[in-house]
Amino acid sequence: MAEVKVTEGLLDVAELEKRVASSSNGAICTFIGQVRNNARGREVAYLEYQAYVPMAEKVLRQIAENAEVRWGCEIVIHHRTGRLELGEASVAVVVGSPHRVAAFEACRHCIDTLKEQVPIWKREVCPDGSYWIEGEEALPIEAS
Amino acid sequence: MAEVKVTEGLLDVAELEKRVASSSNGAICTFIGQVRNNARGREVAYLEYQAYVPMAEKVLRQIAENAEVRWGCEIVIHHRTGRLELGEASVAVVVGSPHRVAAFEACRHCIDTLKEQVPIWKREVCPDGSYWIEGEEALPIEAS
Amino acid sequence: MQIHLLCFGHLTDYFGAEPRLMEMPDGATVQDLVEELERLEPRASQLAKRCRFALNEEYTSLQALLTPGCTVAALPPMSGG
Amino acid sequence: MQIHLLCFGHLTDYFGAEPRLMEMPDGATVQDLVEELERLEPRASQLAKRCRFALNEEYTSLQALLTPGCTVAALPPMSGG
Repeated sequence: MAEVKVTEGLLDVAELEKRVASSSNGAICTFIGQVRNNARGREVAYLEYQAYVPMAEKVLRQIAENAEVRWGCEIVIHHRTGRLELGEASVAVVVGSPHRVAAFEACRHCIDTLKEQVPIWKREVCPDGSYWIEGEEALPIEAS
Repeated sequence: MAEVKVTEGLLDVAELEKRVASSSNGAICTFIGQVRNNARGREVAYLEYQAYVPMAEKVLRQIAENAEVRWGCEIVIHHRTGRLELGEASVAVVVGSPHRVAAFEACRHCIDTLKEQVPIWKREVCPDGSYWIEGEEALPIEAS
Repeated sequence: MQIHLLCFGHLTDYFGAEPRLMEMPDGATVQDLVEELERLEPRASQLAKRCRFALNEEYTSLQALLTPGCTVAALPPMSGG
Repeated sequence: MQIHLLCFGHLTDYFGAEPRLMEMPDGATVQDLVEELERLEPRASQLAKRCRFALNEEYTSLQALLTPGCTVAALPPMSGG
């Protein structure tokens, strides 16, 4: 049932919410990550997301399907790649469930696990240069 | 900053999400409650929500403003009244924050507190009659 | 004095959904109003135990004094969301 | 045998973002490939400590055996979301 996708296209969150809005789901919990104008005290101009697409979709599917079974819910996760401007959504995790606690817990579990396990990387492009973000670290980009 | 409303009109969640999508908010957490086709083992035809509107808006505002200060976020809460068909959204709690944990916690706190403290009541109209829902109880409607 | 009473949820089956004018003696409290309502409608005898009350749109205690023209609302367990 | 190497994040600064063919001896493990990469590029000396590795799109251990035509990906700490 889970639907996952890594895509260059814009995310249409309202459309994703409709996919889990069956009439037996009383609760929908959505998490949207979007591009901030600053990070680690540095001004950000835009982001570039890089993904190992086939593996990212495989891991996303495992995360979503495990959570669907564990919390009894329906899950859609879309993540963007490529260049993202300020304010654009980079990720949407949408969970529909008969019960609200399950919806919150599954949604939070999915986004937390995604950040740790899904092979996607962010490059922050700032006025003073650009930086690969790896976990909590920002590595300035070196000319190769 | 908090925006709250008790309204007869349909909820446009995507529009509400835009209101907290400032470019310093990296995280948006949304909870949508929608009308289920069953409750307590009983088939549901539609719902009627009744609100003590001025007090409901006052209490909603207190809940949202307190959460904004506690979690450092921006909050919009809209709740519908009147007749709601299956699958329609009854409530939307939308939280924008620089940080995801704050967004999740504030959103969950608001919906939990709303259910306890905001003077709104649900009447379930079922094929076999209609029932006032009061907390966990369903009271069959008596002719007066 | 006259006060306004508002009822919600299943109480509207007994007292109606419209605001209702009640005549109460000077110095009466929310508690006195509740007892009056329980007298009027035996099926509402659990009123004080089941409900919270609001005075002029703020949660109040049963000991609060009524004032001329005030609005008291009887609020059964809520079910918004 | 030949295997395919994929690099991500800051490693693309050293090894490029395109898949790269590597010649490895029969019986080589992921660990052997990592050591070869660390030799090729001293700035990548922390590779084994910093990265996880995938073999044919599944997380793998350093002890896993390479097979002809397999794809190994070097995955620095991730930052999706």
